[in-house]
Amino acid sequence: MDEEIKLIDENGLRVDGRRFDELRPVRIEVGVLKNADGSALIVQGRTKILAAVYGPREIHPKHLSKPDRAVLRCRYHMAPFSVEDRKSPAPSRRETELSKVIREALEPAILLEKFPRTCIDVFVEVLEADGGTRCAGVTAASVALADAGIPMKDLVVGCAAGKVDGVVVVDLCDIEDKYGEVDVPVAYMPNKGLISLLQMDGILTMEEFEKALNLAIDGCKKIYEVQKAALKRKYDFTEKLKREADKSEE
Amino acid sequence: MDEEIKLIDENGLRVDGRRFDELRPVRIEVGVLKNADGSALIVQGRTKILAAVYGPREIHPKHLSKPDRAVLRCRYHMAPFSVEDRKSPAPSRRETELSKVIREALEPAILLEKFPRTCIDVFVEVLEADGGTRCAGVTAASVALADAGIPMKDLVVGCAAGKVDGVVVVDLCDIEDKYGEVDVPVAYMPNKGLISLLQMDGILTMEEFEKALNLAIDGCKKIYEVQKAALKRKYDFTEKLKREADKSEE
Amino acid sequence: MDEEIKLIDENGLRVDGRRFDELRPVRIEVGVLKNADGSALIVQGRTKILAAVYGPREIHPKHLSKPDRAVLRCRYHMAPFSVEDRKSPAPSRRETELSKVIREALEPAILLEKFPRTCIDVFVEVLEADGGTRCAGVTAASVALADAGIPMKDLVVGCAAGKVDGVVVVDLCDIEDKYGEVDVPVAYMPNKGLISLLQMDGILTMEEFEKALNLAIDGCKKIYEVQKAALKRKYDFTEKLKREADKSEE
Amino acid sequence: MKNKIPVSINREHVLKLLSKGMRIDGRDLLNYRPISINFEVAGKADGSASVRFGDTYVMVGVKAEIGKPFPDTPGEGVLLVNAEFVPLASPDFEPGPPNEDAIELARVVDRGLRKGEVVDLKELCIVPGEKVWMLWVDIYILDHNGNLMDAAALASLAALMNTKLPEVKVEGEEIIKTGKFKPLNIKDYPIAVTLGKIGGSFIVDPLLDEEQLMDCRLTVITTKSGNICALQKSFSGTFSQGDVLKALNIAVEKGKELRDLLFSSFEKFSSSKA
Amino acid sequence: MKNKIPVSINREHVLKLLSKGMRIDGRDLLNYRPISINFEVAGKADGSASVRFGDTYVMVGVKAEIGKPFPDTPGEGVLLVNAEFVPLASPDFEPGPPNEDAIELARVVDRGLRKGEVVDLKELCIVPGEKVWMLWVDIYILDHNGNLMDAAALASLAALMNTKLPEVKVEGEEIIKTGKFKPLNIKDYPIAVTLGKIGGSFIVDPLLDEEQLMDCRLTVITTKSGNICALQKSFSGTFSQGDVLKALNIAVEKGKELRDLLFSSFEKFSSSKA
Amino acid sequence: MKNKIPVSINREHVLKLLSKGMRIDGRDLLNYRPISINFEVAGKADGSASVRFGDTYVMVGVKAEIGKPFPDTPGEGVLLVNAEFVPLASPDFEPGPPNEDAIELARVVDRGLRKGEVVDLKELCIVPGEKVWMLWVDIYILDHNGNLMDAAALASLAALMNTKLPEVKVEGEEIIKTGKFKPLNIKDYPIAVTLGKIGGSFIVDPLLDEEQLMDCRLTVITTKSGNICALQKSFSGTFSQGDVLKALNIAVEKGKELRDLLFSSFEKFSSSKA
Repeated sequence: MDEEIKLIDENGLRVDGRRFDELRPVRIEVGVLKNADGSALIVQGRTKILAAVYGPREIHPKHLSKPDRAVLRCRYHMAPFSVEDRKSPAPSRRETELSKVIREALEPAILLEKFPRTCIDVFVEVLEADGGTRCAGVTAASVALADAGIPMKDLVVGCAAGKVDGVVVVDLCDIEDKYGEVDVPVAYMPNKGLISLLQMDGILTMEEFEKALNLAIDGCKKIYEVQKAALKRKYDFTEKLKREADKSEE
Repeated sequence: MDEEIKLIDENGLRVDGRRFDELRPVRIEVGVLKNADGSALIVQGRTKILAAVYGPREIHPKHLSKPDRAVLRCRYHMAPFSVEDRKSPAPSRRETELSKVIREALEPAILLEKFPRTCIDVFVEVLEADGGTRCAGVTAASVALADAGIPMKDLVVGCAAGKVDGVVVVDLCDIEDKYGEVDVPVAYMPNKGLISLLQMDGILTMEEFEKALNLAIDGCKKIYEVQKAALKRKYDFTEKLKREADKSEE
Repeated sequence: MDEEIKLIDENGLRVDGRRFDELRPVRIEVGVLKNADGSALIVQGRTKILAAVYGPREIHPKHLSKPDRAVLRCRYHMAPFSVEDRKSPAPSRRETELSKVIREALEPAILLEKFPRTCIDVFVEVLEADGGTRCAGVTAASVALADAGIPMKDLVVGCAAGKVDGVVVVDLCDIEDKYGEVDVPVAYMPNKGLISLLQMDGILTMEEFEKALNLAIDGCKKIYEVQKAALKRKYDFTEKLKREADKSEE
Repeated sequence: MKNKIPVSINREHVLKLLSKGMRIDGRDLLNYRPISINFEVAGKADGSASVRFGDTYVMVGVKAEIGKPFPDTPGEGVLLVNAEFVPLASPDFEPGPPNEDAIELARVVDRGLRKGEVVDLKELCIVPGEKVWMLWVDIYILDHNGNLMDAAALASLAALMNTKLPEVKVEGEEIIKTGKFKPLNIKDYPIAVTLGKIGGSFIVDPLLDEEQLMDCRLTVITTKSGNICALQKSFSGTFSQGDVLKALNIAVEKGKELRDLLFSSFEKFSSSKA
Repeated sequence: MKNKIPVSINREHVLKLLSKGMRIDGRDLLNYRPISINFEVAGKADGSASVRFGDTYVMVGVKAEIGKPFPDTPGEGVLLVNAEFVPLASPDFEPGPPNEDAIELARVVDRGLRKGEVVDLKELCIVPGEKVWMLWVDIYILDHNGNLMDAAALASLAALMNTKLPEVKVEGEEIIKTGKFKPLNIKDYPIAVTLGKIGGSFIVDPLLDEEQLMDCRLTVITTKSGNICALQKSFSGTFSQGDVLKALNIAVEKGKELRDLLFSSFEKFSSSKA
Repeated sequence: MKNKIPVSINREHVLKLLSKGMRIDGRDLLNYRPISINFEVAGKADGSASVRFGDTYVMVGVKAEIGKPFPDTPGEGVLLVNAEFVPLASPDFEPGPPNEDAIELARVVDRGLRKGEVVDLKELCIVPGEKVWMLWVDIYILDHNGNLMDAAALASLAALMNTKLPEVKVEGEEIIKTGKFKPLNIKDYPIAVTLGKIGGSFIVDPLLDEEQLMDCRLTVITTKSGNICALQKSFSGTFSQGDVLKALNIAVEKGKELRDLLFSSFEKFSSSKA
């Protein structure tokens, strides 16, 4: 483990064979849970996350409610078996922080003022963590919100960039995150062109940062297409079912 | 400890000299605490348990109350000095489970619908644990409920059966529980002939199980006589006191 | 550490050169925090404590309020870096007990009945602990209450006495507390001549105790002068500012 | 938002149906919903599986860690079962430490695995008294539509069947991982079958709506050879002695069905990997 | 259910009685209720005792465990006092971790035992810096009708008098229990006496109803030779200097009475065992 | 009691002021309040400092303990940052474990110190795999009037600059303190600058009142050589790409100012000690 780990090979390819600007394969499924009002599964490389939305619903205790808008609550949580060493299910400080930044990343996209005195709960459960879980969590949560029928100004997409072996790259996997130099997670509202999550961890020059930010935003735009396709797949299908049901009733 | 422990001797007698169908001596005292609305002490072999009942009384927070019946709450708890190695007073997972099964064992016997919007609290404190504490806890709690004047359809009696050294026996002591093969705790409503607690832990054939269940129910019936005698002892005495008081007032 | 530690030298002087009846230098500053309704800093030898008061203010949850008086709440807490070995910020049993005795030391001096249904919160934060923190905490808290404008019957002053190397002394420092024989913390209302905190820890004869109590009360009386001077300094100054402001407005 | 009209399930209606041998979703009393068992669903776990009974969805991950044995069993590894009722699974689940339902479920699954002798804990010993394998079995409830107990027990067994332990060598004081893995040695296959009692009828695999009407339930865990290895009565109703014996017989039978399904699913999975 | 009419204890009435030297239960101001002390009441403890002051009922169990000493006292054993206000003892006690009253009680009892030098902690050392005896003194309040402090302190001392430590041999790195036991060596017998102040009067052994009327109280723990080893003022009232000295004198006297009762009870117990 | 009329800060008014380059307290948009930095403010800490930005007051204490390294970095010491939002600092702070704001603050300060490479953790190793220095950086918020993040980061760095480690010798299995101390070796001086966005304007060092009006904020931590080592966007608003780059440039510039102030304060302190 203390050995020098080579993260970029002689051909400029990354540990999993990707180019610097290449995303891992992303798959999104919509409406995968029955009880939740909205849900989505995202598989990005080996990262696997379930997001579920409950609400708008009553909030307890009531004094937490707001007279003019819904309260958005968010819990980012890792399954004990999602990481190399078993993680205690009690929320860690890291999980508490990520719950906050994910909530703040989603909040500007949601029309919370439509549902005063209620709350909307977003649960992000990491089933397998292979890097980029907060970004993939945002991506999945945003789709789950749409699936729950919550009115939104835009979808929110998450994608990280970073620096490994001196090269600025997009969408770091676990090993790049761990042994690389820098991680820059970003969440982006593609239609508005606005950044709603931005963190960084490691040293970049101003130029490198600008490059990383561009790569992350490009990544977000690509993943946005996957989000849209997934939603369309479900709702086309639903529409189709509905039309058939209508027909059969005639 | 790793040595072979012989639990049944050449005469078919158990470590404490009992036959397979013999209970340990059982002693029950009623009304042993002043503050509690009802209380009972049970000593079964070396197992020693206090049970106390508070209620029907107000429930906090109020939203836990039920409009049509009392809420029954139950806490099974072990004193730190009740076992071989000191037990932390914080409730263990085992205590949480036993609190649940004891509550569910008592609940069918109580006319909860007589006291809507209230709660009845049952506290079972194990002072010395020598096997069979959940069953003795049920036995004592049921007497404490009667002592508190809570209307009941029947008393509830607890008694375990099990298998040690290949023999199906009744009312296991600690060493039989620890080194024996199987424990089958049972709670029984003797007049109704109904089972309200049933657990099992260890491998039995269908025939062995049937035998064990019969032994446990027979045990319950015997302990039921001790319950009745204990209650009669207190209430006869109380009646007597009352009659004398009435007389002296004349 | 196991060596014999000499706490009184051949001249009868203590480890820090004081005589048996000599206090450490005491400095009090009033109104050192902006947000708190009242505050005070005390530096007594190397002991350094901040006290802050909030209230009278609303109490949550409301059912803790009293119809006829304010509820006084008190938290004594040590900064993790205030002691030799880092202290976990979670409240220890010692801190819980001291919070109680400090609250009970302050309570008889406050006209709580003037503010029914409210609460007054006193926070005592030990930044550096060099002995006598509960007493210095009482002294500072009482000044902070006055600074908050809470009406009081008297100030409360804290001062300990004790026995080190067989000699009864006043105002023990950390090393005297740790290696000495006895600690007698006292809180005193100087105008009323009443004791509102009294604890003891270690063996004293009746005569020694009486001597210690007298020393502690004398110490309280001296520190009372420092309290008054500190309050006067602030309020004279405030008055002066106000007069000047009034003048400039003319 | 889904249209969540709380369908007031009419007890009388359900009882009437049951008396005719029918269920609200059209099943027979002793039929399970469609069951699917998937293996190796969580790549960072040492073993994992998910089980669906209709909409009920449970995932289990097994992690193997090297730790110290308990002082009273120095020659045995440690099996630890934990259940999380994850709040995304139900509007009634809340974040926080496991409540009494989650604790009961974990403890009953634990008893089934332990008393059903799924794993020989002695085989998990590396250095007696010093280093043993600790197997964490983490049950993750992902969607709750009834019968969590049977689904969790089945998923836990499936995850253990799918578990591979790192091979280790002991060199002096050190434990060295060789980089190879070997599957956990599974000794028996205990299956949990929960019988629900509504009125006088027994049903298996209850829906959540049915659970809310149930008087009580009995979870029966049976081994491959048809013996009983664990029982748990829950809820506030009662059973007669006859009820219990009837329930056991059903459980043995249904246990066989589920075990066969588990075997065929595992075989399908294994051959797809080969 | 008992008929729990909250008897509104009239403060004026009580004060009037006290001024005549009388209590609401007919006792004199400085008299205790009937006291009973029982030893060896919890068979799995290494020492135990229960104390009743009228309806107040406290049990204490002592457990001896082998553990590591604190780094700053490598040659001393460890004494740990914990108090549980068990919810069966009072409608006002709630399940959960000890509240400030329970913590204060445990800490005052602890100071009495420690400063009263009941046990020489050096005698509890097995291997300096490595292995020492840890004595857990667990106070269990079972019925609360006032004066928990004195009852708990008395029961704790009684339980320690009744404590037997396993005899151990050190062989290399291992601590081996020989199977024999030896009684704990008790060095002193500190007794806690709590004086309650109501109006201008002092009372001992207050009932719960009296405690609710008390201005404040002072717990005084005195050793066999009549010295003071611990003090604790509680509640929100105040004492004059004269009050304090008066209280101490009463406490020494009453302490002797209780100590004598403890000795005679222990003797009776010991001879009944012989 | 102070007269706490909740001054309803009028957003429109503030925006109007800002559009003219003005703040509610008369400052320019990119000016800090008066800053004071004090060193060695807590005598029992191994290093300490306090920072005031106007009324905002933060104290940091560093404690060095000898402990075990993390298994995956056996040759490195451990840096631990914790923040307490002490309830005396604000009517809105409550006793209890750190809430999400306190956790975020501690983690961002931690990232700044760690990624800014303030301390070479390898230099904190005493015996690889066995004994290392653990540096606890405890942030104590004492008075809250906005911009806690920058004040806490600055105070943490200042406290580390003021930290002296006990010198130790390794003799066999034992670590012996020689009684001497040596200052911690500080490698870089990362400075946190938080930019608040209100309407279209950026401000630095916001007052609490301004924070309540802010759309969002970006904390930028920059190293001595002008590189970025940590970023944290908070609050529920958004930034454009242009916003972010503008913010970074301001942060580099303001970071230099603060760093110079830190150096001159430390020099003044050091010479006062000499």
